[in-house]
Amino acid sequence: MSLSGSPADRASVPPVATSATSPIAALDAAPAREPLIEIRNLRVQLPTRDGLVSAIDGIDLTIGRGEIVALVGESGSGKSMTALSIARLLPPAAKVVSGTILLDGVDLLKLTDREMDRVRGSRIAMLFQQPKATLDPTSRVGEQVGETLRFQRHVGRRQAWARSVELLADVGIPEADRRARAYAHQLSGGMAQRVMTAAAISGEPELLIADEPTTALDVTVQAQILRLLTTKVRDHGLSMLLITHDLGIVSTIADRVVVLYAGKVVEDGPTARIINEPNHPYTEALMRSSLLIPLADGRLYAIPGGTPPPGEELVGCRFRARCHYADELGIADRCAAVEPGLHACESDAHHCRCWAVEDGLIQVQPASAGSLP
Amino acid sequence: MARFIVRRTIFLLATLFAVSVLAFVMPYFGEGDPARMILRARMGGELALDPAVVEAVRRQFGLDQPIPIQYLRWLEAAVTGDFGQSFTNRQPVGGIVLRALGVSFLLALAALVLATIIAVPLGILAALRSGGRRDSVIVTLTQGLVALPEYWLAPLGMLVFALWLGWLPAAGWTSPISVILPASVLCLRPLAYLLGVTRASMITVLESPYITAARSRGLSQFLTLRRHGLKNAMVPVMTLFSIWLAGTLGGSVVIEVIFNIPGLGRVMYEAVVNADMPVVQAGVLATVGLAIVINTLTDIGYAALNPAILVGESNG
Amino acid sequence: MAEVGGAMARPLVSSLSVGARIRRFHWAFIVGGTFFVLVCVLLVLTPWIAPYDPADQDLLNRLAAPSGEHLFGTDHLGRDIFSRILQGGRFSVSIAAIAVLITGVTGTLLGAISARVGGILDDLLMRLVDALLAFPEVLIALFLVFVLGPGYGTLIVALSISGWTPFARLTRAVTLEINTRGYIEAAEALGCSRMFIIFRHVLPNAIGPVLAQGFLRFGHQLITVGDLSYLGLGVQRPESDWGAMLAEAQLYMIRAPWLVIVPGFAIFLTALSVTLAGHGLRQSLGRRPPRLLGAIPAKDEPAT
Amino acid sequence: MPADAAVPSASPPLPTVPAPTVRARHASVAAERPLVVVEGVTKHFPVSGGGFLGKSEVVHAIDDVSLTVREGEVLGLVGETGSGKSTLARLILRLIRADTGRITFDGQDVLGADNRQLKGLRRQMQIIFQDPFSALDPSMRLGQSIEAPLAQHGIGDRASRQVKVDELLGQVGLDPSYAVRYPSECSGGQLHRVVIARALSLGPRFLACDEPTSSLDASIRAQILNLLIDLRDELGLTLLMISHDLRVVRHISDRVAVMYLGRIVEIGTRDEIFERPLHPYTQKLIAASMPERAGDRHSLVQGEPPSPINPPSGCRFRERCPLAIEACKELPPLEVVRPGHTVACIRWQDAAATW
Repeated sequence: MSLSGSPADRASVPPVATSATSPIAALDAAPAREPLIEIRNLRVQLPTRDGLVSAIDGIDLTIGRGEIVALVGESGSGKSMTALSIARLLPPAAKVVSGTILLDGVDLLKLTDREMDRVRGSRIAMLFQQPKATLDPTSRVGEQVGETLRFQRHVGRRQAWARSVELLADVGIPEADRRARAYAHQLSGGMAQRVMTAAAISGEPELLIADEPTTALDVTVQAQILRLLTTKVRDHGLSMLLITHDLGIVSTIADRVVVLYAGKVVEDGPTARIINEPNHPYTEALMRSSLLIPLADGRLYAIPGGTPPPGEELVGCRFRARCHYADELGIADRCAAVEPGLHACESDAHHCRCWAVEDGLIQVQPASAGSLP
Repeated sequence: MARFIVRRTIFLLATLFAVSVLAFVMPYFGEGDPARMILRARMGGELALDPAVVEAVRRQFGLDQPIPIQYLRWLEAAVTGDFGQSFTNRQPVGGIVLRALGVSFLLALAALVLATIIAVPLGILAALRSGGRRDSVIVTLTQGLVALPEYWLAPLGMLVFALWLGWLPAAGWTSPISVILPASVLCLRPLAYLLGVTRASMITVLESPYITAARSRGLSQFLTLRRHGLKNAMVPVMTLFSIWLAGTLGGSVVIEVIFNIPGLGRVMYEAVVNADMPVVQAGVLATVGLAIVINTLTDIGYAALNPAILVGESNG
Repeated sequence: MAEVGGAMARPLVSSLSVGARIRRFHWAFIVGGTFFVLVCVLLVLTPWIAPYDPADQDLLNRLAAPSGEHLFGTDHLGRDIFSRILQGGRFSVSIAAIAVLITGVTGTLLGAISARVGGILDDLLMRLVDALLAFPEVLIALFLVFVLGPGYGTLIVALSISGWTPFARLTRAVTLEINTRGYIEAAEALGCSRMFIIFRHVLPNAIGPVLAQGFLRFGHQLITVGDLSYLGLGVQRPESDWGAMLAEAQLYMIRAPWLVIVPGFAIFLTALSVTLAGHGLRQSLGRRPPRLLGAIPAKDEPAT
Repeated sequence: MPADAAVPSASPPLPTVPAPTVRARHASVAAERPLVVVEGVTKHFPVSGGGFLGKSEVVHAIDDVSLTVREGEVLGLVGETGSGKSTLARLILRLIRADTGRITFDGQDVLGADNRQLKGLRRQMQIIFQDPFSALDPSMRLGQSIEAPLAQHGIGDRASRQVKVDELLGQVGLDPSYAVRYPSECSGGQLHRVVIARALSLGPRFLACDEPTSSLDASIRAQILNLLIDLRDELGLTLLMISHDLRVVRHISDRVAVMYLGRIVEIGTRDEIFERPLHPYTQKLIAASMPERAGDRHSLVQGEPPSPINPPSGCRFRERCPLAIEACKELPPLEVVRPGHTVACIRWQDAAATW
């Protein structure tokens, strides 16, 4: 098994430019933002052929006002489930076993269905991965954009339509009045995602949850949509939860990154720190394999093995089986027996779930200051 | 859209033509001489026929001509609404069939509307909690309906509601009340199928991303269903409705016979029993023709309902 | 290649039976299937187990109510209903079965080939299916009886003329879906023959839904057979099947309701059992883990 | 227009880039011998007009494309949705037929091959698709899937084929027990290995990989790419690597071709393309997907790719191109502008200045 190198060899992930709005030093020093969403100990279970399986296994997550938080992880790590839990749009089979999701201090999980209906659209809006499939094929897109206004704000049909056209123009759709009358199949993926964005911001929500909003789009269009999203979010002072498996996207727009592995948060912190000085071995491994940086012998670094199959009884650290530090540092027994907690790293803003990091066994080498903007 | 309608209409006319050929020509391939059939039908029995009389009838009805000529003559007349005379009662066939068709259409429509009114809400209810207890109860009961033969239920219904309880007339086609019993029996099987399709298509629709997206815009479950669920889920239901409507038009023979309803099914049945060829020919043409018209109209409605279908259509 | 080397040490635990795809049969399939097998066994054994000769008349004992001697009573000629039900069932069930077999095989092959070949052939076939959909089965049967005269053969032909269309539609739809799968294109790229693709890839994957459809159609055909016999256009005297028995019984409906109830029940139960079996089969096939927005992959790399 | 025929030799690797060492051996071995030659190939798909009254429209999937894949090299093919890169691969394997043009494999005519010749070609050219879950028949055990093509080509008897299956599984890093599994019992990464094993079963010389990693998670993606490189080194395969992921292409390719709306706009050695992209589209593509390479010098490309049903005349990128001028309405020729670098842009010099 070829490993990436000794623990001291960690700085080989090159620094990546981060968004100018979040200089790392300023963030570390900045007072914590007023929290908009606070998720505590959320557990969600799903029925599968092998019985009930935990899709989310005790997630804690805070999103501050005006903050862009990226939720990163591989498929099956529970990213989408977290997003759907916040909006309470989990499929009926899924069960929230425990936890609270506070929006401005109010537990969303305790609201009645009607109350929750009023939260969606007006306070929490969503974007999805397949923009064309998220538009009703039998209904004009202008109608759909205006729905939040009509049914939440009780705006009249005609006014809602007029406002839809304005919104569509605002998200960069040319000939908005003509496009408003189009159906989903007449739009390209990028256009459809712009339409969805218009619909999402129509109710002036406080939180925008974007679940892999650009994964299905072409690269050149991806960049456009990301720019549109950041602009809109910053302009309207929204908070955004951006769900993605692409660490490349994260670096350019997120303030903070939360890394999920097998239903649990393994690391969270300011973007620049996570990208340039990942503490958790999984975050580091994910960074390396996403950026396809060749090792000395020309091969790519690959995380050995795969994520634990759903339903498997997990004891100790979930990443242990794939973690070379556990073996090299001789702490494998401990990692296998006791699950590490999410502990604070150098600053309160940065947390990590790893025995090796907690005990200072891994020396995190900060990237040179000169490489940051 | 216009192109779509034109293409469908041309297909419709082509099918109608093919059916008319089949309906006219097929009886000649059967055993028995049409001239003898005519005489048998008129005299009502198997008699020793005078060959001269048979020959006279043959010439009188133009049966000595080649079949294509006979067909063209028949078609020529048929276009003007003249389908000849019934062998048995010598009335114009066009009138007989048209009257009967009207009765059958009413009966079929009543049964299917009844079926739809019950099936669609139940199907949606089942789909909303698919896999749950309510769903399995509804689905299992429906399986029972599919297996119920009408010719069993009808006599039993008559026995219970007409003869024992005396609530409904036993048979006949006299007042609106007489529709109730036959329509109720007739509606059960289509009800089961309609329910199944409603449920299945609703489940698919409910799993669609655009439903979740609509909920995320703040629409309540009810509003989401009304605005985005129903329209999308109803497309296959409409198709099935029209297929059943077409099928029930000529297919409710048993019910019409049992309840003594003067519909097309009974007319056809009697014509077959009496070897009344012109009625059989016109009856087949009318039933199938109307059925094809209904299907074509459905296809067009389908395209109006879901604009994306037109794109798919042009791909095929 | 070393990355998954560790996987080799892992003991292989998996269900390797062909039934691996169906973990558990739906209860409806088991109940319906068992009952139907029972019916078939009874009908096959009829000559040995029927208590009376179904044609034996006992005019002194007409319209007798069900009793120990005559399980389901006797009819207007004093014939034993139970024996006649068994005898009649042989006709009803065999006609329906033959019709389903013929239409199932033709329809499935036509649908699969049509979807694989595509083009004009496919277009024409689907137009034909559309047209035949408009033909009510009973009407076709009436028309054929008019042309060919009533009887066993006419019944089978009548049921087959449009009976293949549901199979063709279903198989075509399934095949079109299978066509979009990567393994079909891969088979083409690997130089596999057309026949290999149809018989090794398409049909095995279509067979489940087709079987389920076959059961459902069987129930439908059973009822249609009875329908025609009821009208006197099916099985001819002195033979009689369940539909004909119902028709004969109607005159004595008030005096001897069991005459109507028993044959009807026979049709109903048999049709119900196959319908349930078909429904259950469809459920067992369709029972994939619920689609949950890609939240959980089926199974992942074994941990090394 | 044979795009690369005139190029004398591949330019030496630029000193600025750390060259992956493993493949150096092959880079020199990669002689000039062309293995797959595509000349002036066009493929249009009708989108409507089945039957009468249907006004026909066509998708210009591939328009007048010429391309050479040299023996032993990895040619990367990049482009966005609708650029025709997958269609090109299918045309080369004759999974679909080209409308016009010439395709040869090792001198043998692919387009005109009869059924017997085609079956022979199938043993030499194989393709791997994007989605491993759909690439394997769920009703067949994995071993059966790998064995079927061998049987279809009448290779070996049953026993020797079983041995071969185990051998192939070993080659892709799976143990023989996988032969008796069903696809539903495996993960995406494992199935991908099986698909590769099946493609190798007939001993091909040329392997087209159509987005082989885009449905995989990052960690598995790296495993599969490593496997492909190992196999290429071991078996001396020639690879056509189709991907929209520039990082993948940059890592694995010797040369890179860039497609836009059915046409090739730029071909060059890997380092030429990534260090000095000359076509404005290539520049935008690199800027969008590898921001760390372009920095802030390049703004986002405007608009979306136009519909391939009515592509713009002349240069197909001109409506989105910041450098477009009147003359771009004329079709720009593919020109060799530097050693090992061919581009279809009349303003490539100005474009080069912006990089």
